[in-house]
Amino acid sequence: MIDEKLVQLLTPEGERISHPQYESSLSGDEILGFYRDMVIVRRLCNESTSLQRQGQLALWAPVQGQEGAQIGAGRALAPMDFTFPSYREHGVAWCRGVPPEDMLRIFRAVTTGGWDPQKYRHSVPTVVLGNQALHAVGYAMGVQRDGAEEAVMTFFGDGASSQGDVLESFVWAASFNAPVVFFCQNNQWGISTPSTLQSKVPLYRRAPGFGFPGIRVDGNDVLAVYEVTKRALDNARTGNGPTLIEAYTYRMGAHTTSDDPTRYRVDAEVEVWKHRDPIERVKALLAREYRVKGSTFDEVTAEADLMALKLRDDVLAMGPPDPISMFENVYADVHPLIEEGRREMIELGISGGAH
Amino acid sequence: MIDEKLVQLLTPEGERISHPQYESSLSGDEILGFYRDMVIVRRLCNESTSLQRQGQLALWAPVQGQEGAQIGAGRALAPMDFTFPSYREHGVAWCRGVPPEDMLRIFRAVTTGGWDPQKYRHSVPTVVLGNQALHAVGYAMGVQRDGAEEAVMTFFGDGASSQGDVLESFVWAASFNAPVVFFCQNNQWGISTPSTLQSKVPLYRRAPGFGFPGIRVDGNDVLAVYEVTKRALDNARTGNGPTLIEAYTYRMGAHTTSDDPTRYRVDAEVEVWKHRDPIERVKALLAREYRVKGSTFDEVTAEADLMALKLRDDVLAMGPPDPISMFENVYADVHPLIEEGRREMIELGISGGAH
Amino acid sequence: MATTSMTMAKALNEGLRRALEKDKKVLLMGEDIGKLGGVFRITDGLQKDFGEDRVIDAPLAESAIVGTAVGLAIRGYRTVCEIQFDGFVYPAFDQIVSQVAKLHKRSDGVYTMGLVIRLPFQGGIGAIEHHSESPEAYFAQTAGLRVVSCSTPNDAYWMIQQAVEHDDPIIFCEPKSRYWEKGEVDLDQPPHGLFDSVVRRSGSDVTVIGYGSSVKTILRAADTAKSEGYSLEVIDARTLAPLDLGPMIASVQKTGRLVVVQEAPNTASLGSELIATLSERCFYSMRAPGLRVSGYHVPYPPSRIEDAYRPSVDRILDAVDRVMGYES
Amino acid sequence: MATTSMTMAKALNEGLRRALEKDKKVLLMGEDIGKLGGVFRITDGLQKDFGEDRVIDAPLAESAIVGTAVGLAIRGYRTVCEIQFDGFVYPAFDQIVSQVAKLHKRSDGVYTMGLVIRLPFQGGIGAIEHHSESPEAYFAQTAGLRVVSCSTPNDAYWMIQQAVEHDDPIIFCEPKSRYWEKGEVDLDQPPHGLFDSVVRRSGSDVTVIGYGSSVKTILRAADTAKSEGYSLEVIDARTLAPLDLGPMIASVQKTGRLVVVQEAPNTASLGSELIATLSERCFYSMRAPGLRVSGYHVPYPPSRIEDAYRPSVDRILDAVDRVMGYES
Ligand SMILES: Cc1ncc(C[n+]2csc(CCOP(=O)(O)OP(=O)(O)O)c2C)c(N)n1
Ligand SMILES: Cc1ncc(C[n+]2csc(CCOP(=O)(O)OP(=O)(O)O)c2C)c(N)n1
Ligand SMILES: [Mg+2]
Ligand SMILES: [Mg+2]
Repeated sequence: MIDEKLVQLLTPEGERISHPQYESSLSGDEILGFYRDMVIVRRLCNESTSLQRQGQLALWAPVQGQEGAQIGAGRALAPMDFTFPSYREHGVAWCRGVPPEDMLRIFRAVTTGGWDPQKYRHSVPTVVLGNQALHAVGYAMGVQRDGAEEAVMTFFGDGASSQGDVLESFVWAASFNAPVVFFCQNNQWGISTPSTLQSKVPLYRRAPGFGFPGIRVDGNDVLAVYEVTKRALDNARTGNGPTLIEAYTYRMGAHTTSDDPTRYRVDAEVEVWKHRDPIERVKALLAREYRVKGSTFDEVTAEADLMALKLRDDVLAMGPPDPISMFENVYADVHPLIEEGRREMIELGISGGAH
Repeated sequence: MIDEKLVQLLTPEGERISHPQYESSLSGDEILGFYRDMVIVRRLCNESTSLQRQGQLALWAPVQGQEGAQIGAGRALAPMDFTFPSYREHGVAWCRGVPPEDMLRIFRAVTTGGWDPQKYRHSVPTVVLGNQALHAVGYAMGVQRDGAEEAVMTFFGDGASSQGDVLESFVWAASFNAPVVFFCQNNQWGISTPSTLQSKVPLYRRAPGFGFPGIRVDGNDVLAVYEVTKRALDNARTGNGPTLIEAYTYRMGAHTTSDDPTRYRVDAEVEVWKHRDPIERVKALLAREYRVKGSTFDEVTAEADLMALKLRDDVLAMGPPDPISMFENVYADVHPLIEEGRREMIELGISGGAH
Repeated sequence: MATTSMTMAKALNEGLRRALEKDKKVLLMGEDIGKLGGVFRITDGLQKDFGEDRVIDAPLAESAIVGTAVGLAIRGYRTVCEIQFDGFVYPAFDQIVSQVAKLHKRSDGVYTMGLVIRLPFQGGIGAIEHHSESPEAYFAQTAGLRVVSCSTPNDAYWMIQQAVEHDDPIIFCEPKSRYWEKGEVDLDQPPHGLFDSVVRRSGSDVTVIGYGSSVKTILRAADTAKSEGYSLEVIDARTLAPLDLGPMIASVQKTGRLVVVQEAPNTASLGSELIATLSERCFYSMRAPGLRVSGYHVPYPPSRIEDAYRPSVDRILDAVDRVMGYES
Repeated sequence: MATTSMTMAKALNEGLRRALEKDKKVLLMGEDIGKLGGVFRITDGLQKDFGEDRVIDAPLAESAIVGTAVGLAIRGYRTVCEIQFDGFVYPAFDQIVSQVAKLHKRSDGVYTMGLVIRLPFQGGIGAIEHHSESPEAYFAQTAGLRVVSCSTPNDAYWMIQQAVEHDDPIIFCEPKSRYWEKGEVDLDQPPHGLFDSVVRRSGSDVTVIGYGSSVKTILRAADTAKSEGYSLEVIDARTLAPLDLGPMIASVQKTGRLVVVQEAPNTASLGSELIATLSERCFYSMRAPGLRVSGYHVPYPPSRIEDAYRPSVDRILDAVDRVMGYES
């Protein structure tokens, strides 16, 4: 199942292994930082799942199991890089500085976006599978025209990899040698569809046929993901073109809180992947190699709990927007149908029209 | 420019060369048959070009230079195979038995189709780039469900290879192991767009990334095209899945009669390719190896001329259809708006309503 | 008449089951429709009973779902494509408009495009973006297609079967917010033809036309209107393309007043079409202009405020008041 | 007022040249727009003068043309996408409807989707299938987009510049059959705002509204009508979304009669929209129902018979006769 070409720097047991092309450049403090990120993101995910169960969110898309892939990729980014996520990149959003409560706005169904994409240099969520891959290539073409040393990264899943838009984005990235990194999280599933239906061969192998390199990395090994992504981003920034990274990982939870994975996959599979947990292996490494103490881990947990408490408060405080806000920012300029709608809504007494 | 992996069995000078995987299985008579096909198709093309210049056709899409690719592919088909062309596959249509005058109906602008696709097992022209590749895969999925030993082949160009539909068709063909052959004529140009903009690496290399073999053949070598296609079709029929064939060839004429290639390519390039003419090299082979006489070649030319004469007559006889025919076959069942339109047209005296 | 009570979701499931039983050439194809039974469970159990070759789990690409269904149609199969949500039909738009709608014509009638594209449409389920759209007018506009919408379990059960049997391509719009509502289903015979509009309630003052999820809202409005002294005639359009104008013309000639209800925004909508056409056909009867109660001209809003976007009983009654307010 | 005579094709070319000169962030992108200058030569010479980085030859994939233009917009560029022919816009439909139309909203106004999608539309040039379509209503329906159409070289020259400068995404419909007709272009100042409808000819009996290629046909019909004693007021809609209702309402209130001309089929079209809306706004003035003169409900026919499909002077006059025939 696992390709021998998988880049791995840390075994599931938390032991370092060497790789001919990549070695970890991270200090103990940095690794501890990644550990902290992953713990917080998992906590965020768990809190959101319970918020959803309690009726406080309309939906939640769990990221559990993919923290290694997302933190490794997210931390490899430079501040000026720009990222185009799909809907499950909570870990990447965290690295970009998006406040957790902003990530949850869309799931509380009070907005279709949630954060200022220019401020965090992290685009708004894209729900239509694959659309964002073309935006990333276009943005990267803009970076080229500006002569800037910036990279662009876009995220999509194994399922989305079948969409025409993703495949066309490969053609374009190659044609224009765009400074873009395609980060595909192969979490084995697209809702109930196994990734083996999307491709009989590992997904990273698609890239060479389009004229740029593809690489498969153990997505549950944050050290490896970090190094692989960093190099790919460097290549992009220095005019060496696009890379496709396939982060081989696993969606440990349901597709979303509306999903029922028991219908299509067996518990045993999930069990196997529990042993490959991205957080545990880093913890083992930190404990053994860097002598990080239990109390330090406890502090991280406490910090995550605090974040969760605040998140809960923030979410509960998010009331529904005034309905009249639906007319805002549809157009940049005045538009008669917007005015008409606004007027009607006020006349009907649905909104006071404060907006 | 030419990949070393290009399958070739006949040099541009008409000399046989050997290839580790493929050898020609054709008799002299069969080769003469291919020669005849190519001469007739070129004659058809020239006649159509002059018909267009004389205002008798609205448009013509020349096939000159691609006869080797199309006859090689077309003759490799078994009668029960089914083909999905784009708009330039006059040579394939010829092999499928489509009467030349039927090929010209669309160009005389009297229909959007032209022939009975079930009768010739050759689908109607597809103008929207790449759409037909998915039809081919779907049809092939039907063949699988019928348990039939038939293959499906679809044709598209180097330009169309960038379209999402073509790329999605690769995903699907691999997923379902569909009995389909993708025949890409890389004629170097998509109108004014060089094929190098569509891909920095040879197009056939896309296939392995999707999980099936790709192969590049000298598209101007009808012997090689025949063998390569035959094997790919055999693989499809026997459950061995799809193949992408890239026939490396050249569009010697304009994109269509509306095009002006002097704006974007130099004469010298066309000159180079004249030396690789698919017809000349077979003629040389026939003359030298099979001692085919000048009189035989003359007979073929005479036959082609005759065909052209008949074609001209047929085209000139094609009057515009009764306008009311636009209401036919829009729906299989009765439809009030069709009835309404028909009524209006008769009332306006635009049609007698004979249809 | 033996009827059984079931939800619309179940009725569609049973209808598809019967279609699969009746004709071996019928296939289902879509994302997650196998083991999962589709995200709405419309195909629940069908892959188990009819096999993976007939109930096909598709890779995630809508253009390919429709494009391969076209190829299957050419081979003689009848494929029911499930598009997971309305907002995900657009990647397939090219295949639908350029191929599905035109191949019967292009092949001079040789190809039969007997395929069905099932679209769970309209909002009202508290979903995130792209899951609540009303794209029906895009398809109604397109010559070569037919568009229908069911509003009751009985219609759902029969219309899906009628659609599968029909030789033209059909966009089958399912009001997802009504999937879980129960109704009586007559398993013996269809209540109406596939292309019939139906008067759901007779009245004399105003003709109110809707389809899909709006029908129930209109019926509730009619109840309230009654208590306010207005009698509404409620028509379920059912077939959006072609429109079944007969019952509508008869109704507007009687009432002289017309309101159309839809979740789609106004511009160039089914509502525009109905008003333009009925204003022409019933010119001398119209005592007030035809009015539309529609979604607003904005992207479908976040679902916490979707109720303010979707036509409500109040907004329908407001329109009724307005048409009643015209002097005649 | 210094005016120069030029074709619409040349006017668009000059307009784009000025847009490129004025703002370094303006880019052009499309298939064959470089050395070839586009199949209609609208971009002739522009790549030579502004370089391959600003006038970008695209690989052949429309979804990618629009999708990358979105990314470029996010980066602060203004891309004018050329879609080679109307019938090839559908592969980009998803990006247009789901992204171009919605990203300004989704980003809470942070992203500006200032891009233009140029569509050579309508028929009349004797082309093969997919080269003569009228898809404007698909876009007019879609909240978040704007749709305009030019009918004269002067409008073409100015409207393309106004569209490029505008911050909302604009579908720019060019009547390809008029590309080669000449007209006076005022190089100094625009005749109208981008979102203004214009009365091209005043009259008193019937208001006839059209856009793109139809405007000239309507003007010809007005000439003939005059000789038959009818006075037509001709309005060039110019902006299809939003509609500029002011001049239309004023006109219909004056004439009491309305005919809309379009090459698109009737169903849920701009014509339906205009009739539904103007019937409402001008209810008491309407002396006859609004009528549409449209393409038929069939795929665009082979061009040898396209004249029977497209609205002709005769068909317009027939509609005029019909609205004049109503008792009032
Ligand atoms: C075009 C489109 N089709 C269908 C969907 C519905 N859908 C949402 S998520 C999903 C599965 C995606 O799988 P994958 O790309 O592997 O991402 P993952 O959810 O595993 O992160 C599907 C089918 C969609 N969002 N967009
Ligand atoms: C979707 C789509 N976009 C654009 C066009 C216009 N067009 C027609 S042919 C062509 C070039 C195609 O090149 P290629 O695929 O290499 O085929 P060739 O013409 O060389 O045979 C283009 C851009 C089209 N037909 N369909
Ligand atoms: Mg996945
Ligand atoms: Mg080509």
